[in-house]
Amino acid sequence: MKLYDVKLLSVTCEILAQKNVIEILGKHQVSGYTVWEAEGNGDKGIRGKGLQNEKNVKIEVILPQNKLQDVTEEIARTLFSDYAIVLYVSDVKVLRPEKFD
Amino acid sequence: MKLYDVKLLSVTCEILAQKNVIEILGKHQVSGYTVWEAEGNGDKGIRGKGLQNEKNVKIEVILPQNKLQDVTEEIARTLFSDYAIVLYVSDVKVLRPEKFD
Amino acid sequence: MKLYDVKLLSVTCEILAQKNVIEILGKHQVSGYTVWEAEGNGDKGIRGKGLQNEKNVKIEVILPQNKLQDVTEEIARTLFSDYAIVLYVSDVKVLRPEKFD
Amino acid sequence: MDILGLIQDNILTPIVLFFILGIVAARIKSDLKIPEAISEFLPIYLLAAIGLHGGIEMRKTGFESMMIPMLVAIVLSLLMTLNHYQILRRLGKFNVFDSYALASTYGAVGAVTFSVGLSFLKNQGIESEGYIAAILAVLEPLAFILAIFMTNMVVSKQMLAKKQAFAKNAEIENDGLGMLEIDSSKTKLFQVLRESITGKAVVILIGSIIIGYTIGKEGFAPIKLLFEDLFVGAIVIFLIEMGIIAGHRLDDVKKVGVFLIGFSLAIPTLNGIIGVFVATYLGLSVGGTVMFGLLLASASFIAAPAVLRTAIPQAKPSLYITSALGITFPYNIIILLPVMLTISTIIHDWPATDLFGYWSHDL
Amino acid sequence: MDILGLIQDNILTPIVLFFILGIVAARIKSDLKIPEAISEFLPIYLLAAIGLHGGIEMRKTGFESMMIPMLVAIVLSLLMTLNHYQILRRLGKFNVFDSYALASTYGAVGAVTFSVGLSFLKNQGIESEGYIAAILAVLEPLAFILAIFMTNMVVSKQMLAKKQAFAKNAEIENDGLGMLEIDSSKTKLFQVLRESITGKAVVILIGSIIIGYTIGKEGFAPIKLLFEDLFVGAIVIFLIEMGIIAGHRLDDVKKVGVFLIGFSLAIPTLNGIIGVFVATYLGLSVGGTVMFGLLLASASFIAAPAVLRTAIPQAKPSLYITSALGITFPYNIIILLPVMLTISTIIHDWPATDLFGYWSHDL
Amino acid sequence: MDILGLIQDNILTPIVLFFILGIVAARIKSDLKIPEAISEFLPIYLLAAIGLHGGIEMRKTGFESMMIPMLVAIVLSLLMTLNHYQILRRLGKFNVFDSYALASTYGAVGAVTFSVGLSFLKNQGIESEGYIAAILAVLEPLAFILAIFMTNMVVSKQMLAKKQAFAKNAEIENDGLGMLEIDSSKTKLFQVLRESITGKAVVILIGSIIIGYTIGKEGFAPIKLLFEDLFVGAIVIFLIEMGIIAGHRLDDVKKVGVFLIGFSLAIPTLNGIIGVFVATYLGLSVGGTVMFGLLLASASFIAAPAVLRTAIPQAKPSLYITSALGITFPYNIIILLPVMLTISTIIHDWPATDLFGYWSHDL
Ligand SMILES: Nc1ncnc2c1ncn2[C@@H]1O[C@H](COP(=O)(O)O)[C@@H](O)[C@H]1O
Ligand SMILES: Nc1ncnc2c1ncn2[C@@H]1O[C@H](COP(=O)(O)O)[C@@H](O)[C@H]1O
Ligand SMILES: Nc1ncnc2c1ncn2[C@@H]1O[C@H](COP(=O)(O)O)[C@@H](O)[C@H]1O
Ligand code: NA
Ligand code: NA
Ligand code: NA
Repeated sequence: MKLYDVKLLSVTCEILAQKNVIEILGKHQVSGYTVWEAEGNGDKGIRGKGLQNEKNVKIEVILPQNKLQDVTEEIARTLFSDYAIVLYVSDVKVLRPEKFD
Repeated sequence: MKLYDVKLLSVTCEILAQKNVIEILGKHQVSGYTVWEAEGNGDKGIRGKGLQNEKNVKIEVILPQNKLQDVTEEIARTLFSDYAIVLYVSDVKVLRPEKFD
Repeated sequence: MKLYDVKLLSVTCEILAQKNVIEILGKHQVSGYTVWEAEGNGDKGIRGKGLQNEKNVKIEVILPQNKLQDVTEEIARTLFSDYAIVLYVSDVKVLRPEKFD
Repeated sequence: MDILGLIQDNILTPIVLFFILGIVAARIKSDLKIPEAISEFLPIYLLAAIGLHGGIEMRKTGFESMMIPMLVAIVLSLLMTLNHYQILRRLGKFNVFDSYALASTYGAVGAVTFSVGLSFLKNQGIESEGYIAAILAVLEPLAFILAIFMTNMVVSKQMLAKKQAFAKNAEIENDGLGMLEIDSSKTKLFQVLRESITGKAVVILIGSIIIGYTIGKEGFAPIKLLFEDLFVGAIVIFLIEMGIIAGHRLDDVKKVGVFLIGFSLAIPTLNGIIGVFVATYLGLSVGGTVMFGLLLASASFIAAPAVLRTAIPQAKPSLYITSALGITFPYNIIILLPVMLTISTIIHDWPATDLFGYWSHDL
Repeated sequence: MDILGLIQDNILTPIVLFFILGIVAARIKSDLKIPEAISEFLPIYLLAAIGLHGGIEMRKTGFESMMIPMLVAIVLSLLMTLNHYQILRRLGKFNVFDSYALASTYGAVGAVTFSVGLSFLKNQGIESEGYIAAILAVLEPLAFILAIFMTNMVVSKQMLAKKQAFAKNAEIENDGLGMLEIDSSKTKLFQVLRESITGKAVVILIGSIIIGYTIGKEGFAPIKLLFEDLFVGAIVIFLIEMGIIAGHRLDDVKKVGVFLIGFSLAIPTLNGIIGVFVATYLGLSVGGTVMFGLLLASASFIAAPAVLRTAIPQAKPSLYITSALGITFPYNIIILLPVMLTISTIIHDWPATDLFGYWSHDL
Repeated sequence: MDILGLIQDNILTPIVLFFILGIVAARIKSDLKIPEAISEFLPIYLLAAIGLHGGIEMRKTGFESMMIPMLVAIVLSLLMTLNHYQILRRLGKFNVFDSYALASTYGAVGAVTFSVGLSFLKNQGIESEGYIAAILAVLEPLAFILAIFMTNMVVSKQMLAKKQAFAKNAEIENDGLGMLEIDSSKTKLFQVLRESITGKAVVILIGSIIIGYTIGKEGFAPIKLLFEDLFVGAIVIFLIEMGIIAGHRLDDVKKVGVFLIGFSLAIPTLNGIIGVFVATYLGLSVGGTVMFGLLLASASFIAAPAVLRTAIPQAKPSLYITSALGITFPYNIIILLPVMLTISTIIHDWPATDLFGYWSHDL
């Protein structure tokens, strides 16, 4: 079976910014994502030990190359300054590329 | 220390398909995997907000190149049509490649 | 927006080794990481079904190429023999490479 | 009290009101939610409480009196499952898989519905036979087993047919393949059977019945506070969450279609009332009769997805979960319970000969 | 009993002692922790219990008596929020965002503080007016709404100013952009308003009040064990966790600065005592007066982060969470509660004319 | 009542029966499971309840009477740990690490076993000295500290030896390295010591004892329902999960070998009976004597993995968890408890002089 190149965007951010990230995805017609809770440490200090709203989530999005740029740009512009957030991009292969267009 | 190339297979699927995926791994002599619960959105709609059995899991499998093809093929063939499921493959490096043979 | 190359180190290990991993990160001036609980199977058998302390965690660390070698070396040397543990490395891209130096 | 009064009375209990609060919360998109660990624990707790209670009662009455009602319940449950299938497949035009999945969802029993029924009766000051918990335990996996068995028959037949057609056309010697798949289908059948019987609901329920039977009222005393006195409170908490989930499902109700909506209301009513009459005929008390009817009326929405997703993956869970939880469950606990109680009370007041006369006439 | 005696008495209750145990555990870096699912569930439980209790009481007294106190509480809460803002912005030199966030954190009410207050009074054998739960429900979203509204005004103004400056300089035709952002800011405002009102705390509280009102004392009986008798025990469990979190925050207290520490002690005291006097003037009972004062004195540390992170993301949560949970909460439940009770008892003993005279004098 | 009757009686209690149900569920591969959050919370709850109860009792009796029993328990616990080590290392041929880990697992105490012991006595209507909870708190970290200390000594010696051998052969100047590792080993020792003492079990237990002592019976009243009346019910829930985990471990029991199986049965019996005699000699009541024996008989399976994985990572957790939870725990709560009660009752009936005579003879 042939595998096709797509991008994987991984966003780790405070749980209260999850809504914002998913909204941005929606604006760019990316509806698929996977998300789970996590703890972590970073510039904004240790997160996840106290109140529920101070946890992190990790959001993974498979998306085509051509949407990646816009989505990351908007996340960076609107969320980087105010929220605990980290983002990285990697290359992955999928079987059904049309599912992620 | 030298790092060796292997493959990482990531499967995100509904929790009730987890058993099937692990069974398929076992059939191909892949016994190692890591799994955790997640929520998500995709073609089958938002998952993870309601009943426990309607959640997703994410399953990660490090495996050698030569098993990848068969495993993904069987997952695609037996599970893609009936379950909420997404799968991607990426290149990773490990220290002890013999552990994943 | 330009994306910069960094490394992603993923460690899956028993929950009681988490402290050791994070200590090693600290020793090498890597303060950022993300961690969540997981279950799994490997050479040390199925983990995560019984007592809380017998679960796994997955730890993800974005770090610069030049620290990767030392960190993985120390994890391998001090933890591989006594703990249930698996480690892999992958290439990812980030927007703010200085955040992970 | 007339039916309407009884229904109104029933709506104004904490259980129903908190259920409605959950629905409202979901509809106004509130973030109200009972943490997963709690809502996963509560069904186990409820089943343990039901089982203990049932076991303790059975210790008083013995096993013999339960044999006939249990056998009748088994037969009725199987007949009803088959009947559901026919209705869904022929009148509803659902495909084989959805038809069997839905048929068994409604042939199976709902443990949560059962809990609510018990506290509905408690609230009315009415007792019921303890052994009905044992019937619950036996019925729980039954309809699934039947449905899975039937589905496997269908699938096997289809595969055999395909194989034969294929073999005829191509005359190639992969004979083994078809048999292999039938074999794997059999293996799967046994696996699902195993899982149905060792499912947590069945295990905790049967286990608790045996424990209740063993320890009796006296041994129960140190844990009565947890397993009896807190029972209604626990249901209230659980029904908040069920309300929330049902509320989210209301959007999907439109999608399941008018036929299934009708089915989700008519079938419980029919099955429940049949149950009430049969149980009365068998000599059960007013309360026991209502619980017997409720067993047949209820649909399963916790056990169903777990079993059916594995057994009949081709069936759409949105159909059976939505109708069972979004329509039938609220209908059962709000409307049908008082209706069945009213009917049960009325026919229990008939002189025995009349009832008998009615039945012999009817059959 | 004198104030010091009352404070000492209060410290030696399980609630306060387990809270202190939590703090100690955090300070010695123990791994003690109440699992998340439990500590997420407990506020919902506490609010349901508060609401049911309040609703049942209101059924006895009716709505009328609550109108004036509620209106007064609303007005006071808004005035206080604005007052906090002025103090923080002018004297404290905080930026606009932090000032509004802190102002509303202290203008809002703390449901956990409220629970502790109720059981403090229970412990003293003092009753309070049931309708104060309803005031809690109304005040919960109020200060946030005001703060968000004000912040949005400021942000819109800033953006308008920017746009005009930009337009003047460059004379380019991107007129729409500024309006667009103001529009999006309005959308966000409405969204946050919606979320405040449908927030889980408000929904479960108002829902439970209505349910309590509907079912009354009799309908409450089957769930009294869970929702009344276990209330204090549940608070104890929850306060272990709150102690742990507060204990971890103590390191941050140094970082918030002397001004904010002073603010976190002075403002609750001031607001609380104002509340006590006003409520006494309005004719509330000794207990009701204390609860009224506590509403105004308390700061929100569970609802606040959830609402403010979305509404005013520019504000630093470390400021408002640390001061509300790390300073004000312990102060309120250990010191201020007994202080307010003492004051309330004293001024309730004054002859009515005197009190009136005092007030007319004072104003 | 004879021993067999007492054992049978004990088996037929809800606690033991639900434990067995858990084992059965695991053996038939049921998916029955108590959600993690609940089974993580219950030990904290149980320890708080034990501590409060103990503290309240100690308030009545004072500290003095507890000094001698506590000292004796400490000495016995240390001696037993060393004794276990010798048996395991010499007779069992286990390596140093496994020997120390197992020795301390059995030298340490099991809080869950203790809870079951308390409710076993309650069920028999027998009281026990409140200060035994304090002994539990002191013993909890003790055996670990000893084992860790000894292991570190061994490791340091090994490393020193290695270093010297290395230095002799190669005459190179990396002298510092060995010392550095010994230093890091010392740091680790202190770290583990710290963690043992600030571990959640110790903190919540000592904290609750102090709180119980402070508030007394009267202050306890508002939380008695949660922390006393629900105690047995909570154990039942917890033992379902312990049964499930023990059941899963049964497969591993075969792997630990006959020697360790024998050890896991003989050592608790020996230690427990020694404890019963010593405590009787010290003048403890029948119930206190059983609890004292149980402390020495019990093995730790919740605290052990957490401490030992960090302190002696070279030891195989499958050995110490499996034997402590899979063999010793069921044996202790089902068989040994009634045995110890019988012995305690018998020797308490001996005239004091006889007992003294017996002992002076024996020693
Ligand atoms: N170097 C890193 N590697 C992996 N995750 C990180 C790293 N830095 C930060 N994070 C995650 O991103 C969250 C927010 O980071 P920050 O904004 O730096 O506080 C942290 O709480 C971590 O979960
Ligand atoms: N584009 C995507 N990126 C990341 N995860 C996805 C994506 N699409 C689907 N998923 C995950 O896969 C699950 C099943 O997808 P689906 O079969 O499309 O409903 C979803 O619930 C998500 O958790
Ligand atoms: N091939 C694999 N792919 C993904 N995760 C693995 C694999 N092997 C082991 N793991 C994870 O690493 C943990 C420890 O592995 P081990 O030391 O082999 O027992 C397991 O419990 C799994 O969670
Ligand atoms: Na049914
Ligand atoms: Na306030
Ligand atoms: Na011991």
